[in-house]
Amino acid sequence: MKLVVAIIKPFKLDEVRDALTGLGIQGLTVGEVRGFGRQKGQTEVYRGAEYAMSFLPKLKLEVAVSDDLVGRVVEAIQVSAHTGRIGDGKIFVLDIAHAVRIRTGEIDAAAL
Amino acid sequence: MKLVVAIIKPFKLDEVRDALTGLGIQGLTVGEVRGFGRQKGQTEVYRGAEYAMSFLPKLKLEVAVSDDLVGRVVEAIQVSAHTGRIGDGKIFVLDIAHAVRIRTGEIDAAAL
Amino acid sequence: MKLVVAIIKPFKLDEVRDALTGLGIQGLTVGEVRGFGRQKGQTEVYRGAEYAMSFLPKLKLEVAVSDDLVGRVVEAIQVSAHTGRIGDGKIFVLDIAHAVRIRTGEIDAAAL
Amino acid sequence: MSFQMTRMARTGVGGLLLAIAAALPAAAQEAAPAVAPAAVTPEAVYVFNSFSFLIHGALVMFMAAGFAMLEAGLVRSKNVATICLKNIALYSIAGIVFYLVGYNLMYGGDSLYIGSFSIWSADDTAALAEVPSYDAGYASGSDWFFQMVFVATAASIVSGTVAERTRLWPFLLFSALLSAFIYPIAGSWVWGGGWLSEMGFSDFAGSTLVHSVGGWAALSGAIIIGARHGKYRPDGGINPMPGSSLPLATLGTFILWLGWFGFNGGSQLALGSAADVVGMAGVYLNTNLAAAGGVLASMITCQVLYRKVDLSMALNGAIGGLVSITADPSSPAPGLAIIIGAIGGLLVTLAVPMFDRLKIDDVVGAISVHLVAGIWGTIAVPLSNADASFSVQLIGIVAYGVFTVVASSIVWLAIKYTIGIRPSVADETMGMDQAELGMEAYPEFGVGAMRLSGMTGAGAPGGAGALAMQQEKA
Amino acid sequence: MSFQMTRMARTGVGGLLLAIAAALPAAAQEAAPAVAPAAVTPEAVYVFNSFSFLIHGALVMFMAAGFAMLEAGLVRSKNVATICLKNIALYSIAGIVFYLVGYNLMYGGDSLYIGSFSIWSADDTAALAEVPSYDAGYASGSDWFFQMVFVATAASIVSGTVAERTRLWPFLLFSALLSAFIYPIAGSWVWGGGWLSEMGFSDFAGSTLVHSVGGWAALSGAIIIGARHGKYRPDGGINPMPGSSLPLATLGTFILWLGWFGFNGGSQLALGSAADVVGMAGVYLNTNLAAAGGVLASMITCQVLYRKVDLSMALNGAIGGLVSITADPSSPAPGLAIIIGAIGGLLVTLAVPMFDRLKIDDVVGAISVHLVAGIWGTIAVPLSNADASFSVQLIGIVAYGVFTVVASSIVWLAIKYTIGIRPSVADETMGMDQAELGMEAYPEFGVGAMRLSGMTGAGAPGGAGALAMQQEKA
Amino acid sequence: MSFQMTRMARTGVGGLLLAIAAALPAAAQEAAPAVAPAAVTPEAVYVFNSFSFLIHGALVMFMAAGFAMLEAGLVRSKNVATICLKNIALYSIAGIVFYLVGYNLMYGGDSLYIGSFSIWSADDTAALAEVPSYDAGYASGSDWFFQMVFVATAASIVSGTVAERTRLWPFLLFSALLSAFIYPIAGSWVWGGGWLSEMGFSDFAGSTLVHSVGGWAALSGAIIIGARHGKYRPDGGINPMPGSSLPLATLGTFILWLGWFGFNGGSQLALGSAADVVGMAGVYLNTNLAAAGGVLASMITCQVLYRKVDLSMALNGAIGGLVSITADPSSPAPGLAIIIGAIGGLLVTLAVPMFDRLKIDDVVGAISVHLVAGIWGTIAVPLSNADASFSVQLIGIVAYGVFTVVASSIVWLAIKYTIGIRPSVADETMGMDQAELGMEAYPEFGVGAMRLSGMTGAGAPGGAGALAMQQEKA
Ligand SMILES: Nc1ncnc2c1ncn2[C@@H]1O[C@H](COP(=O)(O)OP(=O)(O)O)[C@@H](O)[C@H]1O
Ligand SMILES: Nc1ncnc2c1ncn2[C@@H]1O[C@H](COP(=O)(O)OP(=O)(O)O)[C@@H](O)[C@H]1O
Ligand SMILES: Nc1ncnc2c1ncn2[C@@H]1O[C@H](COP(=O)(O)OP(=O)(O)O)[C@@H](O)[C@H]1O
Repeated sequence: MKLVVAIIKPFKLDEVRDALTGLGIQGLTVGEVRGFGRQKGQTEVYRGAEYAMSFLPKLKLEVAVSDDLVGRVVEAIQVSAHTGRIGDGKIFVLDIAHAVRIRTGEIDAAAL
Repeated sequence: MKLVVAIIKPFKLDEVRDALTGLGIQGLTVGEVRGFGRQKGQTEVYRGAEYAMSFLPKLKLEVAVSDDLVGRVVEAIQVSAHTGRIGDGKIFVLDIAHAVRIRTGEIDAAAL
Repeated sequence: MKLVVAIIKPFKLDEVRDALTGLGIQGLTVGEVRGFGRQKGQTEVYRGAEYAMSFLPKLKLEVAVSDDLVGRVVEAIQVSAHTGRIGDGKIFVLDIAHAVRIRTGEIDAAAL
Repeated sequence: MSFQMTRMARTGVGGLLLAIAAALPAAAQEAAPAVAPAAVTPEAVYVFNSFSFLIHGALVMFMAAGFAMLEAGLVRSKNVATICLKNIALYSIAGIVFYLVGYNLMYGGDSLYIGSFSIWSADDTAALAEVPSYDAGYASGSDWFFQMVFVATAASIVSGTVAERTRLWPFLLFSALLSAFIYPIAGSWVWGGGWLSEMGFSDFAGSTLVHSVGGWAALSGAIIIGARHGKYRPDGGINPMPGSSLPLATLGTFILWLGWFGFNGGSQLALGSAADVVGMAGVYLNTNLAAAGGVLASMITCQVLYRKVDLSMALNGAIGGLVSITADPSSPAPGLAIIIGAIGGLLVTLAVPMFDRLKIDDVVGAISVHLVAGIWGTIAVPLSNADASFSVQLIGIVAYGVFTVVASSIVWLAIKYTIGIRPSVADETMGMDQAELGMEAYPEFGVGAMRLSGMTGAGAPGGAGALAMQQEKA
Repeated sequence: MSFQMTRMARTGVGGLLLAIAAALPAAAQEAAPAVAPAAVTPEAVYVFNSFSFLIHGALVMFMAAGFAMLEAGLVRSKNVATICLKNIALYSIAGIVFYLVGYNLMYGGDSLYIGSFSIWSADDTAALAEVPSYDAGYASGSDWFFQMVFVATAASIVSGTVAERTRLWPFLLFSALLSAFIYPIAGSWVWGGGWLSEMGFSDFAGSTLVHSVGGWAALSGAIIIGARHGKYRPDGGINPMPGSSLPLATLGTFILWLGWFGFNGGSQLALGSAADVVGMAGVYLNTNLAAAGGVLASMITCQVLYRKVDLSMALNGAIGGLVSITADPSSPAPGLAIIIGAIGGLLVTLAVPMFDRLKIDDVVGAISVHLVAGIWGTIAVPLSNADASFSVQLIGIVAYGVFTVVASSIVWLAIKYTIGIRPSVADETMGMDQAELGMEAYPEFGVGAMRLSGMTGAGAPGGAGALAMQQEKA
Repeated sequence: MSFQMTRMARTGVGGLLLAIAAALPAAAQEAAPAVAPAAVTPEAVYVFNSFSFLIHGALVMFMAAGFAMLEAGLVRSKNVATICLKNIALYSIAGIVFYLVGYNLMYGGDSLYIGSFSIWSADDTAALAEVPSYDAGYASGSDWFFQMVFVATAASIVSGTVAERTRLWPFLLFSALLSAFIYPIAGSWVWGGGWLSEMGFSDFAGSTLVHSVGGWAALSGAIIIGARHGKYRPDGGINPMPGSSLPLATLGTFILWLGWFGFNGGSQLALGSAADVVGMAGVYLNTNLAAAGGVLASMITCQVLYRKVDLSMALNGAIGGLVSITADPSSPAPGLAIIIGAIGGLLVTLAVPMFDRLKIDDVVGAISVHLVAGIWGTIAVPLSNADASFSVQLIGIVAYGVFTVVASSIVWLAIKYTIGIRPSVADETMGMDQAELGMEAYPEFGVGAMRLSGMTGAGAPGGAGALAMQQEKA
């Protein structure tokens, strides 16, 4: 089992979700984060003073998947979250040693 | 060392925290997330139009624990976060390669 | 590749970011969390009643780094996030099995 | 054709004549029965009337804040700064163009269909003459001020309907033209002593003249501009887009309610006699009771239909009640005022989802509130006012509808096909605050939940990706 | 027993008679010393008095917005929409039932203990007769309007205390009964010319009649309904549940302060003579200074006791000062008004934690503010008003306390044991907005911190799990 | 030197005399041409004038809420509760010290440079005498109330400029001294009938006397206290620190706009004649149009300079327009009023970044709005008022500038070097709400974004770590 962690642009959420459900993924978890990276924020003027944002809003998706699905999940995210412009984000794949569904106590693959 | 990541229903936080401190756990970290899963949100009416929420509020707990405690921690979370109804959430256990306490520089088990 | 996860005090963000960019780190992701630990919140009086906060605001940094940099990154965070007072936070290092840059499809070290 | 002979004539002149008669020196007094107490002196009548315009006008001015808060509360955070800006800007513009063009186009000249083209100026020479005459009845500036705040109200109605998808300057251009030409010309037909007032059309404080005019202009705009991106799903479903702050919307409603005492109470147009203040008292209490009826009717309707009460609907219901009674807050007995307001609130509550089903996207429900309840209120006048007839009321409603829809559609379309009126989808998704103002209304409150489109079951792009889109431009 | 002979008589009739006398034609004038300047004419007196009721009534109406914002700011986000709805609904209901039942129950009939059962209607025939008489002193509708907004104030007090744990419709039922019966019957004893006014009980604008009545009803409710789930810990500790928005609470307080000029200033009940306007001026300035004293006293008390100033307490202190001076804003010299207000602010600041220690859960501090300061203000009347006596003031306080506690407890208990009054623990935990309205006041601002119960040391379920609970129902 | 002979004299006495003359009994009437209608009776004049003070004063009082909301919206969340508290506290203090010291220091005594030291008390014996005299023109308490709310306005201006970095009690001490001594002494020079009024300095409602005085005090404070930590970067850059809530700032601006009808309209100082109400009508409409001009000028300036409209600047522009017209809202024709307001709005929009470049940190733009526009408005008086001269206006501006800067700098410095005025860097970073009040304005809305300094490119500590710092103290 793997935990696929993806940092994406917020407005891509629905597309990514749809791509994943298309693969049969039943669940995922999303959090709000701010990202610092190569992409620089727009320069704005506030009350006559210029400034730039360096931490930009991103969403962080976490999807636990069985090992056989990992490749397709990563690819689906990469495709659906892609705009080709700087700041599209990253995907990290981590190992899950163990998984439990709280409701039933089912474990590992059955828990997803 | 393991990082126990649990997605739970928000109102279960206090019970889970109490269960963990009961095991001698000294610390944990919580973040707000939204979960997509089998559980579907309540259908609501807003200004005469029906809609359903698909991303539901959840809390994400992260607890770093020594290897010998992992089993009991997972079980404690599973029991205390349990309602038996759909949407109770998941527990994922990840490996921690290394841990540091920032204040003292202590490492690994001593850092927790 | 490793994912360095650090729980820090919020006002240390800029120092930590500067320390990391000093090492050539190009990106990182930050989220808002609340931490429970040895540190106890200040006792406050609200409308004549005393109370203490038990979940304190923290930031969670996630930085993916290549294996050779991990040591220096952990040290840089430990030094720059350090105040010496209780509640400074933790650093956890996890293994990354795989990484992808969404924009280009570059993988692993090249993705960071 | 002067204001004084028309809008004023309705109730004020009676009091005025009475006052003048009663205030004549000893001779007149002696002729009267010994017990007749002294009336208000003519100069005092003049002061009372003018002061009524000023203080009631100030209350109506405050309705601009009410509209701003109501709309700020009912749009999403990413458009809150823009809607605030639109409201303060349109109020400013309305005042300036009403001075430059509107007032005399409404109240000047002798035509039955349009006033005269000229800049307004005060004329109080008679009252300030060495041997003064107070026949004018009030300071001309006080009247201007009171009429001006009414224009602004009409213009405010539109901003809420077309919020979240209309660019700033094109919207303000529309507002300016509405305030300078459309409203004043239409207004001249009744309050300017035009053809409809000759026919006996009755609209005390403007259910039709102000609220329906605003409502028709909003309706035309909603259709020509189109719905917000993602509001209506391809599968026919509706994506609700809940507003950012219900307490602000509540505050806005209370401010509007308060302002309505100025709107309707001041439309008594005179305060200088017992008859006028008795009339004004009736206006105040009927106004209040109609709003109360609107709130309760809306709450009950929601409870029955949806088994839940919807606060945003109750707020709409209050204003629906107020709009309904505005055509005649003077004649009905209190019980009838409650019923008129309650029917207004009921209609609003039914109209909101109806417009949604017609895919007419009205962000704050202004068409239901101001147009639907405005029509109802105008129709209801003959229920208690023997001087009004249903047929004339209907003629007036249709005349205002046709004129306003045609005139405002021409303006909307002209703007649409010249400078353009809608932002790009990217800008709309990002929110007008970032796109046009480069700022956020609540920069500190979470990145956040507001960018998550998780509210809607289907893949609606509505709420998603505000700030993120901005990155694309970087 | 008519309103005119009681509440009016206090200050108005003097001015009225003076005015009538002075306005008599030449004959009367000649008899007077040559220098006596002309008085206000009787019709102008009538206009002044009526207009005072209207404009001051409008200010009091706006207090409904003040209560709504104050309470919206002091409850947690998950109950904000509900408290807004309760406030606009209760204001609406109060107006309607006061028309149907309340007014005549308060001011009608000749009994010393209760008015008559009948629907109110305006009667201004004398003033509108061909040979008019202005002896009534004011338009009857203006008086109705002014009295009506007072009922709404009394009803508003209750909503804040029992917030966050009271179901919508049962609460509104209580409000309706309070406004229709409890308040009017109690009010008839003094302002309706009943037994307490015969005894000489003195309460200018209602420290007891309005504020304490609301406060007693709130206290009864707080006890019968019980505390919010999780507010008081088994170990005896108190879990603070800070409100969602202190700026809204501040705004609400300022609106209430503004409205109080209408509340107290309008309670002069007349404006048509120099004597009345001199009186009204004193009322305005004393009202302002008492509020100022309340703010400072509360700030200093907090600084001394807790070494920090608490904004929510300073806001309560302002209103405590206002309530304190309301029993007699007319007689005290300005310095005494400051002191009366300051003691009110001090008492409120001490009473808030005291009620908490008694496990009486008053969400916004309304019992301390309206009941405690109301009692104090009523006791303080004889300090500057020679016509009042401490013993009669105490009799009045006790009479109002006993009657209101008994009457409102019966109503609360009847509701509790029939349709029920409290939501389930799950609904309460989720918040009334989700549970009863199916909506959120701030749907966009984070999932969020508001669901985290981390604020409290012990495992209080208070703040936790709002939306999550909803899942249970799905 | 009495108020009546100075501030009153400007417009009121004319009307008053006219009124008295016209109201004389039959004899006088007969001498006049047969057509002269009866004037307002002297007692009615007295009532009108006093009531104008009261109702307009209540509107000005509400400006305290406007300042509170404007400032709450423009500071960061972590300082919102403190700024709310400062605003309600300074309003309270201003009233009390103006009663104890200020009023008589401004209007008492015969000196041309300062009033007398004594507590104010009402004196209406003439009007209440058996044979009354209404020569005073108004109830003394109504005048006190109206003057008092002006002091509070001056004091409010300062709080916004020095927000986010000034400790509570030291700030309030400054406010008290400003209200008790600096403002009244300066005010005595013109409104108290002092040397500048003798020279013919003209300032209708206080562009200089109120707004510039507040502005100079704020400027002195901003320089002596210094900028917020992190506002100006070592590299010369400016870190914007956007405010927490633009809708609250918008609401505050609308409330101020409403209040300004009281501020300027009430400064007509009389309402008891046709001449006065004609004058007041002109004041109302010019006030409104100047504000409108200010909004539009600011919007256009921003669009031209930055290619975006800035809502916070448009709000500043509205108030800039209002401040500009305040020195003379009576004389200009409406067109000129628009221009005066527009230039005010333009100047404000240019001044805000200018002060930033000078590293004078003015959180809400109050110096630009009240001082810069106040100077401009005072200079502009002779454009339409033949009685004013540019040279005397300049003398007045300089005199007020020198006096206020010197006096307030002495007070600021004395406080700074005794009890201290700034919080520690840690407290400032954490926010004054946590540091001084131990509470949060919005405890529920996210931990959150507000603690992230991500807004600023460089490592500005400005926004960072609020709550976190608190941990340090634990
Ligand atoms: N080394 C990293 N560790 C963790 N997150 C990163 C890292 N680098 C980038 N990110 C995240 O990915 C986002 C996009 O990265 P960025 O460098 O801006 O563009 P791109 O991914 O297109 O090269 C950042 O905003 C940040 O949230
Ligand atoms: N594959 C997954 N990866 C990550 N998070 C998941 C996954 N599946 C479910 N979740 C999280 O767990 C929550 C509960 O899952 P759900 O399917 O609704 O109910 P249950 O766990 O009872 O089967 C979801 O809301 C989501 O946050
Ligand atoms: N076992 C743990 N697992 C995850 N997070 C932890 C753990 N222990 C502590 N933390 C996080 O680290 C923060 C600091 O810990 P604390 O015990 O207060 O101080 P210190 O790190 O100085 O010993 C906590 O607020 C919490 O966010």
